[in-house]
Amino acid sequence: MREIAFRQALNEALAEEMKRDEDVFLIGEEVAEYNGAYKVSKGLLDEFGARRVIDTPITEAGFAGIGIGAAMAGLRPVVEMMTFNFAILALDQIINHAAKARYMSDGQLSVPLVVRGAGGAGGSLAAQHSQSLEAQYAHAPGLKVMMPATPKDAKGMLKTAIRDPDPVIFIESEVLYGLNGEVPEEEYLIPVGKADKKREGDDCTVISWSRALHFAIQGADKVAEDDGVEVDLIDLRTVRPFDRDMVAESVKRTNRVVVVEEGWPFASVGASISEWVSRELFDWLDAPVERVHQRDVPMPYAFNLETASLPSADRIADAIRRACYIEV
Amino acid sequence: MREIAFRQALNEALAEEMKRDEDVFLIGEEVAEYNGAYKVSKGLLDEFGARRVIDTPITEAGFAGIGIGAAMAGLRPVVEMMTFNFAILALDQIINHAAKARYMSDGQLSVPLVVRGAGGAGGSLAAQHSQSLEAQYAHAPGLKVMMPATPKDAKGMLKTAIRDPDPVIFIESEVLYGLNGEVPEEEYLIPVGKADKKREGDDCTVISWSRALHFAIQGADKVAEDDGVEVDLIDLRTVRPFDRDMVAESVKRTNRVVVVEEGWPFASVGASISEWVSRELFDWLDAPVERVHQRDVPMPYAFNLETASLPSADRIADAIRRACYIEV
Amino acid sequence: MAKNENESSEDHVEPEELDAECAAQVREELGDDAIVEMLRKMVLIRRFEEHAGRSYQRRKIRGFCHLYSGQEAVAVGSLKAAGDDDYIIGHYRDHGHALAAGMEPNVVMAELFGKAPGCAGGKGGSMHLYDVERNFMGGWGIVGGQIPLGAGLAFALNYRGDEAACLAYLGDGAIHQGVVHEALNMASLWELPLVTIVENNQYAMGTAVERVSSTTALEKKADSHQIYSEVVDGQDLFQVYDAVRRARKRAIEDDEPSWLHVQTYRYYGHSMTDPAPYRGKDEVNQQRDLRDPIVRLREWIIAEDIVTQDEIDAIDDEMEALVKESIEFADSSDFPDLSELTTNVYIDWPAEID
Amino acid sequence: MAKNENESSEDHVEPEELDAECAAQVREELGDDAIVEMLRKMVLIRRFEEHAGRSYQRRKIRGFCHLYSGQEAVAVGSLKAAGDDDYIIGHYRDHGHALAAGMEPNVVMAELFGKAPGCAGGKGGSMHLYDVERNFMGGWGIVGGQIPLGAGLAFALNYRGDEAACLAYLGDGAIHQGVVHEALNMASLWELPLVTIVENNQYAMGTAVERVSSTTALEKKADSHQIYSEVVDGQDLFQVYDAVRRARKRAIEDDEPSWLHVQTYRYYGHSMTDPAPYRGKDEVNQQRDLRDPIVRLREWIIAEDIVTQDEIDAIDDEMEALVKESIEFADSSDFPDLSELTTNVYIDWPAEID
Ligand SMILES: Cc1ncc(C[n+]2csc(CCOP(=O)(O)OP(=O)(O)O)c2C)c(N)n1
Ligand SMILES: Cc1ncc(C[n+]2csc(CCOP(=O)(O)OP(=O)(O)O)c2C)c(N)n1
Ligand SMILES: [Mg+2]
Ligand SMILES: [Mg+2]
Repeated sequence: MREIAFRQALNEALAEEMKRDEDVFLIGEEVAEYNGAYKVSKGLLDEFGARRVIDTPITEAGFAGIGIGAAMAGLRPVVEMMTFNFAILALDQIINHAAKARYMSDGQLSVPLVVRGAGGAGGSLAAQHSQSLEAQYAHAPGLKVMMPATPKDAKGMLKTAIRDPDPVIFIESEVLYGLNGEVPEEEYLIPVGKADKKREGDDCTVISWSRALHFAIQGADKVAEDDGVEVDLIDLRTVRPFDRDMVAESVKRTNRVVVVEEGWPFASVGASISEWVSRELFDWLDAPVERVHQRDVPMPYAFNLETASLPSADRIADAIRRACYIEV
Repeated sequence: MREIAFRQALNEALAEEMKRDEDVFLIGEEVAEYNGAYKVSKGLLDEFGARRVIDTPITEAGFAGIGIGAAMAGLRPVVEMMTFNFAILALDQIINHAAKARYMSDGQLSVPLVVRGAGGAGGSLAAQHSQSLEAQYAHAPGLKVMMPATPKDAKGMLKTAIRDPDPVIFIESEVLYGLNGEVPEEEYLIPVGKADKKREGDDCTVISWSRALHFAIQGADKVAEDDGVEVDLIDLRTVRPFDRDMVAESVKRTNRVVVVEEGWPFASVGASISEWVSRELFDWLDAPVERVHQRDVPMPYAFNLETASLPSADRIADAIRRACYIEV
Repeated sequence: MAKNENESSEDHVEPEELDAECAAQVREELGDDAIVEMLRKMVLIRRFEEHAGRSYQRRKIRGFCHLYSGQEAVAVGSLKAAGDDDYIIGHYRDHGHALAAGMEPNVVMAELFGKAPGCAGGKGGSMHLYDVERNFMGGWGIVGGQIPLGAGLAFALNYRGDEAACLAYLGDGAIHQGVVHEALNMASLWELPLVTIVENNQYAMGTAVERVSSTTALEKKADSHQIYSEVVDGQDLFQVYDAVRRARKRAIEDDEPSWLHVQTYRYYGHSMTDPAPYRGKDEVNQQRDLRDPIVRLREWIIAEDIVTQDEIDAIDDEMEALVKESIEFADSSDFPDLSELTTNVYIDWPAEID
Repeated sequence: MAKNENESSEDHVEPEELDAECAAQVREELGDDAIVEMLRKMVLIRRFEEHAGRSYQRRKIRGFCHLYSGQEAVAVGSLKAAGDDDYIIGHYRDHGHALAAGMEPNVVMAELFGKAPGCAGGKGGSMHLYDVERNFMGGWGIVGGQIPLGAGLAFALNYRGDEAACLAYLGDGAIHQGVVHEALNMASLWELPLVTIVENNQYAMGTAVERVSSTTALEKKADSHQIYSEVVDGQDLFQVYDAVRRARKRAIEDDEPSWLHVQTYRYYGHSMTDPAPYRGKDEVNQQRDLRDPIVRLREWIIAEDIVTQDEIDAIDDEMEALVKESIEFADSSDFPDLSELTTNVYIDWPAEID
């Protein structure tokens, strides 16, 4: 199968959906003439014109609100947040308006909106530009939160998100944009709420998503090699709602779990996954659910400190060993 | 001991701290001439004048930022958010600026700021005015989050918060403002991060805070009466950082736990407390950690639906019974 | 009919006359029936709010309930100028706009009572009224937050090439919110058909406008964004109608958004729990005596011999009856079924709720 | 000395002259030494950025690195006008302001390298420079977010009755952010000693100002808030100095905030990863040739016989040496100890971190 980059996969998803549906448009900072700060929207202005690919002033709340209003009018806006660090400025619009419109109107209003953009740490970008903020959205009923980890998923999930009748938060890891991977030529969709098994094993379930998944893959490789531990590795892909069926099936087999996330630990998505497993699968657990996450500090700039702050293969391997009661 | 209302206790804390320290001032919507939307600041304008009790335009991000800037200059602002539903507009200022200033400057900047105001459901206020949003703050390193449940705690905790050298988020349940309770005349402080035992028992630990604690008290009464179950009831008071020592001591005795919170379940504070207990006290648990929380929906207006959405004594009693393996 | 105490506190004062020229012109344009229809709507709103207020006292309505009395000419005049395809969006003080937009008193009152046949099934309540079939898009509670939504609705009209505008209402307190300015800049830049209607009722809760705004000339508050603005007497139905009609035209034909500073007044406190200690009784009485939009309209209508005093009294009675029926209807309706708690969170949710 | 390619692409073009009257007046006021000192700072910044750029290519500096070259007169001129107690706050393009405020090249460069002796111990990096002893309050990355902080610093000055102002810098892209307008309204209302300095370098990343602003006359962008504004030639050191001096005075003596539209230009891309495809080479060259703030100042200084060409060359060499030393220093310094990862999150934390 052909290999393309993650950003290219997203670009294809946007182009295909814009071709399919005249109501789909892209709005955000630098999406048009600059082809996107991360080049996700490359060529779209040329192909679809300024009516459908729209550069905005730096006003995240304002243009998110414009997207929400346009969605209420039946359009299907894709609002690009240059990064989710800035989307926090639009959180009121997203949580208090987009997420609740359907409920408050008892179904009269729909907000078929995608808010997408870069998330996570980008590499030496320091505290204000290196945050994994999915918890801010996953907390809120009315939203769905999708976070692909591979080019293939990126494309199929974004197409699904655009077609979804409700607001979808779509977070793309900044460091994955350049990742290459196999992506089918033919059209496909990847459903909301379905996880993907990245590796099969019976010794320990590892649950992750987005960039952290790639650390988890390395960690799983490590324990396979060093300790003969076979990990059942789940890529959640959608974090709200997450795939409880796949998680449950796996944990009932492995009885040991590690949850790996890129962001802060407290009141996080990882905490919630871990909590759910501990509660719902209590009788199947042979060990506490272990966690790996960013250290609970703002992201430092210094290269050595950033690395030390983020999850790593080593930290994940250690967590797997702890879960398996292997001396570390 | 004299009894005063929760709002009065907060009022005293503000007045005392403003008297003690010239650098303390109060800023927010309706805090001065109107004496506060919930009358927490009653009389403060008269006592301290317009220099120190300041009405603002409806611009949460703007005046939060002014508070943060003033704090960086060494003042000790108390920023009142009329309710935390609106504070979401200031979340960027709070999380990206206040919370990170000390870290990004490696200790050069301090932000001795309190952001306080009403939280939770106020009673038939519907989806945009009935949210328990502590998770949005508790997720972020650099912040402390305090949520008193009694007039006494309200006063002692707010005084502590004002003296704290770092930004403190102080959330007051809207429906508790009228609650009366004993409050000492003499000065006292209640430290950050220390929980309070509300009831002693060996059968089940119930952990809660703010308004939900009062539901938990009723739930505990219920199971005591109906089932002879004696609950060890912990009021966390500070949710970030929470009192791990008291929780651990209790759980090691009771081996059963229920976490009760007023807000949504996913990526929440309650999820995190539950997760921590499940992980750190794994070997002491005889049952899954049960949870009670708002249903995972925006708050409906209709009186019957709101009640059904919120935690209740009955739901808590059932959760305790489940934790104790008592048939419900 | 004896003058209702809600319209005037004293009998001997002469209210300000409506702008005669503007009135004549609108009469010419719309005809007498339409004017009487607008009077009916204004009276309906006045009566509706009285009963809503009483129902709040009886705890049939709870939470925050913001009455529109005093501002009727703004909603009625502006929405008369609206086209069928125009979008309408505003904030939590929305009963007047909902009724002016043509929603039935029954479904509005039922919503205030939190009952199943309410326009939002009881989930929205007083602050969150919607009638999407009528393009009435709410009903929003975060001060200022509706303005970017309104710009988005206007954006959609442009995108589709529809000949329509979005009327977006906000209060004098909302004009400082950052999102309002963000939206204005984009509306100006992209020439969106957005008509922003600032209902300056002098107060934002307890805060008089001059205490929080760098200027009380609120028409200037869009100057940073090169948006057309003007001052409108919000207690003169015809001037409101005319200003909005022109603004709509500008929006649709000349691609020019507007910012209308509409001077009005609210008679009750901010919400039902506000005794309004921040203003004197005299001030309120003066507004009622001199500027009441219904009284002024009525005087003009009678002076112009459009209808008789008897007919006006009949309208009053009819509207009162309509509102009473809505109270009846709301009161006797059922609360939503508990199963409604988890419906319409998503259209379609691949997981359990909770 | 051969003209450095960074100052000019062609030799034969005559740069615009500085405003002679303003220059004479500032000379009178400050004296020649001060002017030479300002030249030194501008050259220091120019050299610093060249080396920072090269160090970025060598991956010694990473992440986002925004060079200030072309805008030197703004930071240097404005900060010369600042008083000792004035607060200074700006955004992520902050090397120039940091150096102009008197920070040592060594600690600034070390911070860019993420090293322990950096001004923020390596935790902040290029976008987050601080020197609180000098009242240099950063260095912030959320576009526009620094302006309410600046208003807060100004608020504190007022609160304490200090005779000082806050200089708050923002870009042409930042002026649309809601918080900026919120802060301006309050600054106007409360008469805060806030001097906002809009560094209009024509672009926000790849976006030319006219594509996102309802007007390119950015001085009008504070009109909604009744704030004094003026246009300033940002490539004329003396005009910047003079405008800021007057703005400070207005702020302190007349309680009037200001909004200065300072017209400047950046020579490099937005950040090190931006090849700037959105503008032509000609445009950049023209700016360098005609408007370069260092060239224009130098020409004037020489014409006025304040220093000789030799002395100017010596300054160049000296600054180059200073910067080279800073590179040396940064490169040879240690990264922060790993234990620093969890320090200075809180002053004092009653729990474990993690
Ligand atoms: C963002 C936000 N902040 C504060 C509030 C609380 N609040 C509700 S209404 C109101 C006053 C608004 O006044 P105005 O805009 O003049 O409208 P009016 O009530 O006069 O119609 C305030 C402060 C809110 N709902 N949203
Ligand atoms: C709130 C926010 N949105 C977007 C960004 C990404 N961003 C960083 S700089 C920039 C352009 C800012 O341009 P301008 O204000 O003109 O300053 P300049 O870079 O020209 O100095 C953008 C969009 C950001 N940092 N913060
Ligand atoms: Mg008002
Ligand atoms: Mg710029």
